[in-house]
Amino acid sequence: MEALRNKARELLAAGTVKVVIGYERGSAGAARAVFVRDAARAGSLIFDETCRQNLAVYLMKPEVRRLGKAALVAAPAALRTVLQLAAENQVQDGGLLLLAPENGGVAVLAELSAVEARVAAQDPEPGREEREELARYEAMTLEQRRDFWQEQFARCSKCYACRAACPLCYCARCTVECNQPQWIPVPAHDLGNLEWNVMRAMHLAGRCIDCGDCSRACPAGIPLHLLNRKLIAVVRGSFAFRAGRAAKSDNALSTFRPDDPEDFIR
Amino acid sequence: MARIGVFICHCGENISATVDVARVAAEAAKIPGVVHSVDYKYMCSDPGQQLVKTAIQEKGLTGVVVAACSPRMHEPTFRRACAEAGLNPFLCEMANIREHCSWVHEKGEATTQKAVDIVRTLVAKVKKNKALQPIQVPVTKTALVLGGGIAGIQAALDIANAGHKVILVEKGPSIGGHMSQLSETFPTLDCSQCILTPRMVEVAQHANITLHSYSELEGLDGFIGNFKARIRRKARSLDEKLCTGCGLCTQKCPTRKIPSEFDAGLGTRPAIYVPFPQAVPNKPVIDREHCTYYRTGKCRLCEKVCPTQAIRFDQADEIIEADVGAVVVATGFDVKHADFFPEYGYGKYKDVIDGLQFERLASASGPTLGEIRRPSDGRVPETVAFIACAGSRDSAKGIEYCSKICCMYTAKHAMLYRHKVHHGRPVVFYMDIRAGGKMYEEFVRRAMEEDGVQYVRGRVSRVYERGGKLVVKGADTLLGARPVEFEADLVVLATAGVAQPNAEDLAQRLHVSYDAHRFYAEAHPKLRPVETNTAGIFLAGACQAPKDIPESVAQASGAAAKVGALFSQSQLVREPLIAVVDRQAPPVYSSCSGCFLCQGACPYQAIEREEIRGRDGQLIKTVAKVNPGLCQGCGTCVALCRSKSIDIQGYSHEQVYSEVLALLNRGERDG
Amino acid sequence: MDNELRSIDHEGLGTLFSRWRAGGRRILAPRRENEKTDFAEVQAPGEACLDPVQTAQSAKSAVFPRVEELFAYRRRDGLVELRERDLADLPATVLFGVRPCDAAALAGLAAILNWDTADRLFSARREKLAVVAVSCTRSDERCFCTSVGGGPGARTGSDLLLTDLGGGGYLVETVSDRGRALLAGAEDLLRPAAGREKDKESRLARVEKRFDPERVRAALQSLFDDEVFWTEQSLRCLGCGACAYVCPTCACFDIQDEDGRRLRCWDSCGHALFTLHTSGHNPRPLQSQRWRQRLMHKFSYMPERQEALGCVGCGRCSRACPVDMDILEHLLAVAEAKP
Amino acid sequence: MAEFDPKIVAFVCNWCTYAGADLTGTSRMKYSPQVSVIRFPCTGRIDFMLLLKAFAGGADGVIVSGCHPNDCHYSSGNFHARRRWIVFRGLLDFLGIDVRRVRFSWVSAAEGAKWAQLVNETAEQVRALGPHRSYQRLRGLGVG
Repeated sequence: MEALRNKARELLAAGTVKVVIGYERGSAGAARAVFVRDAARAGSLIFDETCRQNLAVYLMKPEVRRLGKAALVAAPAALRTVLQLAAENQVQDGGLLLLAPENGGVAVLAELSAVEARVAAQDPEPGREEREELARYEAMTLEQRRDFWQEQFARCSKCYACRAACPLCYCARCTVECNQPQWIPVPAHDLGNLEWNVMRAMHLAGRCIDCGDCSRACPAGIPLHLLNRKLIAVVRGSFAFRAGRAAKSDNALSTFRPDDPEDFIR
Repeated sequence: MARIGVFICHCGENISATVDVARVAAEAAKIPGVVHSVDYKYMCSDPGQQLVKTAIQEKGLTGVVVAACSPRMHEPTFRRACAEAGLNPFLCEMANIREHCSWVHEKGEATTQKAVDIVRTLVAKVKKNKALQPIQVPVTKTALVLGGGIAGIQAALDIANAGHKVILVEKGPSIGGHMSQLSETFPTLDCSQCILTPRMVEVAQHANITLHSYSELEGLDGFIGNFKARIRRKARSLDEKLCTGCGLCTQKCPTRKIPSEFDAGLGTRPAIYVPFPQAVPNKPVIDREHCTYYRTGKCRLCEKVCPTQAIRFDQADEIIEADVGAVVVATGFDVKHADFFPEYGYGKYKDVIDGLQFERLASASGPTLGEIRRPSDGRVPETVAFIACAGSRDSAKGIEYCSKICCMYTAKHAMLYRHKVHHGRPVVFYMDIRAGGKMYEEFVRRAMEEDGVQYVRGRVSRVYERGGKLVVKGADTLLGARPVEFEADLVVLATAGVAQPNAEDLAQRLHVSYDAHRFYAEAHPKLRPVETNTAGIFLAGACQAPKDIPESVAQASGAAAKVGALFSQSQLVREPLIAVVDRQAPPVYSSCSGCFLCQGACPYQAIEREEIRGRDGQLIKTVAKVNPGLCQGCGTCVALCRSKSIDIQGYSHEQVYSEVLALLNRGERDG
Repeated sequence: MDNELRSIDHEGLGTLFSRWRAGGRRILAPRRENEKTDFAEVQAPGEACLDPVQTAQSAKSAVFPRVEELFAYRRRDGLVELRERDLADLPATVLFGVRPCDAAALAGLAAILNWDTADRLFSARREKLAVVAVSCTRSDERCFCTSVGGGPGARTGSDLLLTDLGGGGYLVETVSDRGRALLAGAEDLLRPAAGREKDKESRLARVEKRFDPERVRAALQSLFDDEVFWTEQSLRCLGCGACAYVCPTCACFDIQDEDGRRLRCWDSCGHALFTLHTSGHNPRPLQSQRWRQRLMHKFSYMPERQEALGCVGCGRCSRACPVDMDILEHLLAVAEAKP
Repeated sequence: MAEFDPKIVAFVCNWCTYAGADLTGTSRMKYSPQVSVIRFPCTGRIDFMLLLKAFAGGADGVIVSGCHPNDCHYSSGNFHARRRWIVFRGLLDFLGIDVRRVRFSWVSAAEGAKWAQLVNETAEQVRALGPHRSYQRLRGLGVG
């Protein structure tokens, strides 16, 4: 933690970056984002298991962008996010620094190639609980899954916290905001909620880097990350593609292989 | 408020026999926005079309739905009729109630109901149609031809003779390509040079053709009708204007032992050289890699002997830019050689050569002046083994395809050998004989029957030396795979034809796609064989796949015809059914976030990046932009775009969305 | 009004529930479902879960549903036919187990929805709603009801106010006629509160008063144009609508037409789309401006226009916020700001 | 379950399947009238949202059909579509929506008979599955 604070001080003092986006201790013991612009304030930075938010989400926020070149305290998910954002032309190489805390110290990643190397080294595979969690739902009958999700979506109030918390939901205009035609019904009724959630999952297919912030943000406690995980599995299984691994990469759905599986097409 | 006219056709009885057309018309009249609905026996007849025109004028229709046959049949007819009546043709839609309804269902309520559904669907669509104007793209009437082989030459001449300017770029010092290396050509056995050189000269002298030999394409930007080509003219170390091609320099050059590319390594050439006597242009080039002066800083003999002081040792490469409207890629092929066939002793034994080398041996202008003498000791070979399919059709070698020309030139080689060495014994080892083509089969038969060439069906397993002879081990599969051993003085491998070494690199400069074997990909394997997926770039000759001369020439003329068609107007006019990226007034500018996933999906490289800048020149955002010259309107980008920032004219979000809702009887209720 | 203190034991409460239901009332109470506790219909007190300091969602949907049909219409031979929403089908409801802050929030909602003209649907639902609040014996660091005129045992907005006597049932305060009606014929279940039972205060949670809303109101007015302040305050905010949707007093809505029905749906001033004009112009393009609007509306505009606060200090927004925008912290910042 | 007439929407590309369906007509082959076609330039153009709209609108089944691989008029639109459907099917199934109601097929301009067969099979399948109530019930629910 000290290493992180010192690095932040150093970068700010030297003017290498204008802001360090990191975590501080928030209310009720929670960790939360902080935007340190003054070396003297770097002392408030923390990094521990309570620091779960994917801070990369702030890279897309205009007010934050205006602060100037940033250093981002990056947990593994944030690193993958940055690579995916780069692949989608949302961040430029050298445009920001990544501070990756590692056993007591902190690694400073300036080039995306370095980020790629680190992500490759971490190569986060879904953990056992994660795989079992997904398997549990896959093992249900069709009706059970239908009832489960209908019950879940019935609690959705379309507050769009899932969208706001997702660093890859950066569209200048979201499909739900299109009203000619009105693709997604605005009301938070069962159909509107289903369509919103289907669209959200589809639009993240091949892009989601599995940080889980959608579920953490949902005030109704809907396990949205399951939808993304399911599609991550499909995309990986069918196209051997994983998002957030390379700074220059096509999207799984903007490319194809002539021999993609088509057993379902007759 | 929409004013839609609906016109139901009986198509004689083709529709009215199973569909209650009167009821369809009545139901259609009830659809909000429909102000006119009639049925008629033959809508496509003149009086039928007149009904539409009159209604447009008298009822002031804003949209027309003709419920009749398939749009693939009569959409143009009725769109024309609408245009004649002053209604934008793209405000006319066809409801297919014949092929998709009356012909495929029994007479009855369900069938009539379906017809009504179809009409309602198309009414809903047409309400959302927009008046569209055809797209016009200016065309620069100059063609760029890449490659000066027979395909490039043919394309250049055809285009030039059609009255258009041509820039012909050849990477070597002379045009002529592989054909200029050949001795005789099948199936007529006329001398290759004799039929080729006149064409080469014609190119050199043609008023419409600018030839850049010893040059390569550096880059290509732009799009159909409006390309910008950057061409690197490599330094010949020579002022071509002053050089008279007298040849003194090449005679005096002290460095003479350089293997000649033209003679496929069987002959030699000096460091300053003209690849072959009939070269076009007939101007030497200094091979800086071997030239003594460039290596040691001394010599400059050529400079001293040159009567016109044309030598320029300090000459540098020159990049020239050219505006062109179309590109013909005719960069040809390469033959597999080097150590690709260790089992056949190639590169180990001097007397194992490839087909191209045999061509040089057989050529009157070749290193042996046309006498068949083997490389090792110059003896005339008594026995020659020809091995077909050397590499081709051999997945083990990574080449599954058939190189197509080998069967024919192997027969030719065997024949030429017999004609030159009467007592010689040619044996051809083959897998199958592919002699499809005019006079081809006859030609092969002649080799077997008249010239007594022995054909043995079977793959050769290996070739090794034994007492000055090359032992060819194989099997005769026609004789129950009986092992065959044949002692040859010379072995000729019909090696596979492959793509040029730099094929990918060029493809990327051109933004054209290529197949697994790096041959350039045609836009459609059957229907668009000379086009690439990049509009305005065409293919000719063996850069697309192995081809013989007549095929290459035919494709070259085909490509030339495509170019001619493109150049026949000063404006390229295209249907406006293309994708468009959302643009809005400030402060939004565009709903596009510039993720450019669409760019990856576009099969036509039609999506460009546009930087939107404020008055102060400050970059506001970079967004996608569809190039109307390149977009073919498939709409893949439209379905991919998350923010719905791309839409496609003619099949817009609003159109298809309303269709779905209307079909399911849930269209907007307030008309 | 008669304010005598009585008590009821759990059994009695159960009987009361069945009588209410027998009388055609549906009962909404906090129910626990996978980690979250929210209002849902219950049959018996046992199904209700009063353990958490607060439910995740507020109870406002009882009078102001997430989506509601205002009226229906259809086209018939060129004319539009309207069908008013039938108010008779609105259920009589007992809202059981809300906290005093939520009870007070109903007044805040009314202040907005019935401001100039009474909102037909809201009023009808409110008419048919009886509020049985349960005062707070516990609170957490998010609670600040006492700073905004409420308290753990406050009676405003309740018809009945219960206070947990710790195992031995509840202390019952009858606050309104509607409350009295709820107890009509229930004398057999109630008995006068005796001795220590009367001492309600000692059972209540302690919620310290943190700021003076008037001070906040005044400060906000001078801070309106302080861009730096608002940008600082809202850098962390992601602009989702979670805070507004869990808030018991947020009443912003959007009007949608769907299948010939005019619907009123919850909306949030935190969403960029909320103020987007057709022209593309957005008077509040930045999240900082939208966060400012949230505080201004609750603590400046409402006091000025509706003479009511737009906040009851329930702290739900702070609990629901994915990025820890703790409203109390921000209000203190406002109160202490030196413009 | 009583016989019912399913509503089936077919999303087809203009160049192969639409033409194939035309051929079915010109060859006068008969098939179930419960299917209506919506024409697209290419399967690559078909937005997955449209399939949802079809279901929301009351469709009991959906057909999506275009050119066979390598026959796409635009060379790769159908390949992109194929990937989209692989993902979309995975999601529908995970959400408990019966993917047997969505039939994907390649029908070329020459396969008039295949089109007729595709429509009949799909109609049969959907008839066997019955009306898509579980989905249609969603509409308008949760409205106070």
